[in-house]
Amino acid sequence: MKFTADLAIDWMTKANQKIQDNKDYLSSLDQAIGDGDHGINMARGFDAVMNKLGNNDYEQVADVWKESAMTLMSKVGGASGPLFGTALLKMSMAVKGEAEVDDKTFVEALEDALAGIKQRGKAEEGEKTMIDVWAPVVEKMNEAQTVEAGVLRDTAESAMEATKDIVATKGRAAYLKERSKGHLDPGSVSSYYLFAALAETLEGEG
Amino acid sequence: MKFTADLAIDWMTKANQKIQDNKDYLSSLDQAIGDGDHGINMARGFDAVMNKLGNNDYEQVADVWKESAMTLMSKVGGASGPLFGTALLKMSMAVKGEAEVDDKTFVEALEDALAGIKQRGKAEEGEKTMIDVWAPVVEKMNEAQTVEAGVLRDTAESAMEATKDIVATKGRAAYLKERSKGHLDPGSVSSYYLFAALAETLEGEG
Amino acid sequence: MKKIINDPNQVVTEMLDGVVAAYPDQIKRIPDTTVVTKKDAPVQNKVGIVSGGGSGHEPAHAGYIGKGMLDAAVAGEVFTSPTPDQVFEAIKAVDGGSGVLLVIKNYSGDVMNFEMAAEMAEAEGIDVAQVIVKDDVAIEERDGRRGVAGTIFVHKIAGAKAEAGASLEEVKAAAEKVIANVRSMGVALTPCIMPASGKPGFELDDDEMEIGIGIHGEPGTERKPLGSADDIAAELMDHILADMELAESDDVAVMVNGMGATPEMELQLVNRKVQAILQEKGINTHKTFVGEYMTSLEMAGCSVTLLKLDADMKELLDSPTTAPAF
Amino acid sequence: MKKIINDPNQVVTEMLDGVVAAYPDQIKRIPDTTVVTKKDAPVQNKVGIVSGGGSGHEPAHAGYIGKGMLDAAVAGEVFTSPTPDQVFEAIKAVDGGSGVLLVIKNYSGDVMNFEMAAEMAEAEGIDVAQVIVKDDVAIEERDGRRGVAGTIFVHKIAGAKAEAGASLEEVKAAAEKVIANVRSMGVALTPCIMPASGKPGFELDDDEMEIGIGIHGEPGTERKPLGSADDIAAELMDHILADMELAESDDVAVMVNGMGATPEMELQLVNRKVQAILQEKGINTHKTFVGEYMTSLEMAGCSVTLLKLDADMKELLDSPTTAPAF
Ligand SMILES: Nc1ncnc2c1ncn2[C@@H]1O[C@H](COP(=O)(O)OP(=O)(O)O)[C@@H](O)[C@H]1O
Ligand SMILES: Nc1ncnc2c1ncn2[C@@H]1O[C@H](COP(=O)(O)OP(=O)(O)O)[C@@H](O)[C@H]1O
Ligand SMILES: [Mg+2]
Ligand SMILES: [Mg+2]
Ligand SMILES: [Mg+2]
Ligand SMILES: [Mg+2]
Repeated sequence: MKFTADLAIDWMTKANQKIQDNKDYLSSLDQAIGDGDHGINMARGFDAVMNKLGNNDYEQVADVWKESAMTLMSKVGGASGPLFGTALLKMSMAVKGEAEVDDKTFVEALEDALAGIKQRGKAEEGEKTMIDVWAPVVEKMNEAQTVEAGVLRDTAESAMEATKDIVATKGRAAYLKERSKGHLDPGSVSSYYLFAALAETLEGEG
Repeated sequence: MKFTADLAIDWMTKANQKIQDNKDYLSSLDQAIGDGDHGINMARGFDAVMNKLGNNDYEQVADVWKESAMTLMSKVGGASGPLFGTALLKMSMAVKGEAEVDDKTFVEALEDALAGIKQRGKAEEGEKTMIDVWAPVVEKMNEAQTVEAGVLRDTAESAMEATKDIVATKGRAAYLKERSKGHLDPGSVSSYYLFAALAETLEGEG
Repeated sequence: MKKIINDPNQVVTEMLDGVVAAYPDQIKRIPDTTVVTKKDAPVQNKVGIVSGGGSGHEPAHAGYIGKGMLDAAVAGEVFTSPTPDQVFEAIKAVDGGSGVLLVIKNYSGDVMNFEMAAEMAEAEGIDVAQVIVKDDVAIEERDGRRGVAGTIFVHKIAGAKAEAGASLEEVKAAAEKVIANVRSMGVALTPCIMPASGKPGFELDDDEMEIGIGIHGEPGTERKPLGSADDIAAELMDHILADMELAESDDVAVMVNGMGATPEMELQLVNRKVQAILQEKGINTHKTFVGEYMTSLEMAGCSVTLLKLDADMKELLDSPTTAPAF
Repeated sequence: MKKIINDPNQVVTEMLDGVVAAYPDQIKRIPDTTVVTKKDAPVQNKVGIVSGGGSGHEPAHAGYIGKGMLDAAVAGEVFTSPTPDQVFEAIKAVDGGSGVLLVIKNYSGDVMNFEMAAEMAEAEGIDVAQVIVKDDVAIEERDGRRGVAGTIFVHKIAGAKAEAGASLEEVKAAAEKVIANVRSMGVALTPCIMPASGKPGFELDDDEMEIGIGIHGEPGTERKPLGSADDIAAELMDHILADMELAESDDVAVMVNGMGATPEMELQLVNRKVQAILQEKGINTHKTFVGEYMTSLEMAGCSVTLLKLDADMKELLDSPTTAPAF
């Protein structure tokens, strides 16, 4: 894999598309076990990312991710803003200075992102948060030491679906305790969109 | 006619019955062109009158009317309370000291009541208020110098119905101007009940 | 009817209990009445100020009791003016020898009941003066206008004047000056429901509003599609400004009053436009009040009030009061 | 969705314009931000107090800006916590050299965004402390509890402490003492509707209420038939008192807070019962607040808050503030 700034932009573009297309769906998931704004938040944030990326030139992957991170951080708000922002910021730091990112570095970047989310959210796997998608994805990539589109998408998808069975202990859904069961975690669904978009970007390249 | 304290009580009892039976109807009339409380107000007031009259003995017509007047005045509120209160108070003053009230005195009492209403309400005939029932009734009784049940009821009824065509210039309905047309005046309808109750009392006697 | 109440026929007396329980150091109730007064009433040698009216307009009127504002408030049944005997009790309770001013909102019932109380008081040798607030420009003829949120400014300024030791005549004159210079108009998005009847006072479609609504749900001047905050503010201001003589550099007080169910966020949006209109005309806002001052149970909607101020009125408006709702 | 608004996506910025237009002598906005601060910020050598959160809780938080209370409020989108850059702007704007206290309501988003801002500020050499309000006893586990209306007492008491010249550490300790002693619980009768989505946050039948509701419409602990004012007050008090150690003769402050659409009449009915319960237990109410302090857009319902007071806290609670909403 040779992940370039252009691919990084392509990834964000495809992620934005999915978020915008599923804005109402994401909000409705959040309405069931949260406060109903997740789609609105993500759509506002990614809209701003697109605006930013469209108006500038980027040499390095790190620059694209850093710009995206800062934009999400300052536009999304809520719980998901700092988390997605932190994730991309950690990734940008991991690949700093590299014009083309290889599989190994990409996997390291994902590991850093996951660590960042956990630290910022003071959360672990199994609490019905986006970590429940990020952790299995990172684990799979780490085992293989390669970022493969199909594996990425499948892992993210089944992990996202598995959040349905979890009883929330972090985030707004935790207020519902047992009643949070049976509902997908909104942040996990948007995380899935992010990884599905990455898979498409990689496939387009392959 | 020999109108006694017992008949005065019978009148109030029959009036109360009609008011309670038509409480919702009166409020709905008031809702259309006022604030919707006329039935509630009148029902509360007459309920209190019944309570008062039931717990005391009365020698004179004047005492019954005075007690009723003071009770309405302190329990009805709104526009109708002071007006019905004033009317009965003026009537009680006109018959003070007489154990049995004859037709002539009764008519004088009604005249005083009408004058009291006009003065208190700063209103005249033709403004779509209860005066539009009281005035024709008093006029008819005055012409005949006798209080006759059938005439009383018919005059009050047709006067009450005629308020439908008047454009209000006093009371809450005046805010509606032309739009007040086509609606009965609530206070005129309760005034009609008062006179219809009086007619029944007189008939029961005759 | 979705309300947090107990017995619908006991709401007024229980509400008064609640108010007294909330401010027991400031407000007391005259036993067996619906009258609440200042704890230290009567204040000797100060003109007493009494207001009141039907209930359902909370915090009006009990919330305006305090040093520098009302001495007593008389609560009628919901939307029904209080009876003369109750108003008379209030007058007696607050007369400190310098007489009592009655602040009456211009409704037939209020005027009659307060007038009868004034007659009773005068018969007992108490000096009573009265003023009638008629600030609602939704009604064309000045004398037929309803008293609405502008009443609060009358309370405040007359109350401050009385606190300053003015005579009954002077306090009345101060109140009359406010009445001459205050204009309001309101809009409703949803009706209010009287507890005793359980029925909405009127019906509005999901996309409709009623311009010129009264604070008892009396029909307004126009029913039309719900407009934007800017449009609504502009329309209310049009009517108000058309009825006032305001020149550049004049000073006004502004009140954006919630009718009961409208969130403050929306009131602030209306305020934003109101202030923009004033600024454009070069009119100076001396002070702004945004909140619920004169409500209509759970009606959604708001009213805008402008009061043209001179130096005296500014001072009286700005002087301190302990009234919990001001 | 029946709201008095303009563009649903502009409500926050327009609302802030409205607030600044309402109190231009007291409050200003930092250009190109959603931060409003005291007009005279930063106050040299005074600890700055910053609070904020999602919008839709008006008058929280901008209405609590004033001498003796907040120095700045940061407004997020409706029900969405503000972003770190905005909070950072607020911190910079109010730091007068003695450091800044962040008052955070306990939601993942608020905590994360404020923490990141604190890190940014510390990197620039500004002393920052933070407290997390968790007063909602509808959540069993203390650390998972939401921050609701009790937050206002934290603002007031920390603000008064800062005004008195206390150090950042002392101000933080005062805030922590409030947090340790304050408990709230709410009920909803109708949902609220986010302007951007136009959809109600939840559904309730015509005869249902939701006990333990959150201020963003988060589901509560129990959904059941609408009870009387007395029943509702008693139920909320049961939960609150079960979680506090209150003995006879203890002093409390009481807040009966409207969620947005509930008329003050109903709040006073709830207050009546709350005070009756306290009186029965021999607990002394030092001060009562009835009104809209921490709302949820146009949700109908209310919350009850008790704060156990000691002598210090009483003095700080009673000290004056110029904040328009307190
Ligand atoms: N402490 C946490 N750690 C990790 N993820 C979290 C945490 N709290 C919330 N989340 C994620 O954030 C999502 C909610 O985001 P969003 O609705 O935008 O924010 P908010 O909950 O503030 O309204 C949840 O679905 C969950 O995936
Ligand atoms: N100025 C007036 N003079 C005579 N009658 C009046 C006047 N104003 C109102 N009324 C009568 O009072 C009735 C309304 O009474 P009610 O609904 O009990 O009081 P309110 O209008 O204060 O709610 C009207 O239908 C009308 O007949
Ligand atoms: Mg959310
Ligand atoms: Mg009426
Ligand atoms: Mg009435
Ligand atoms: Mg949110």
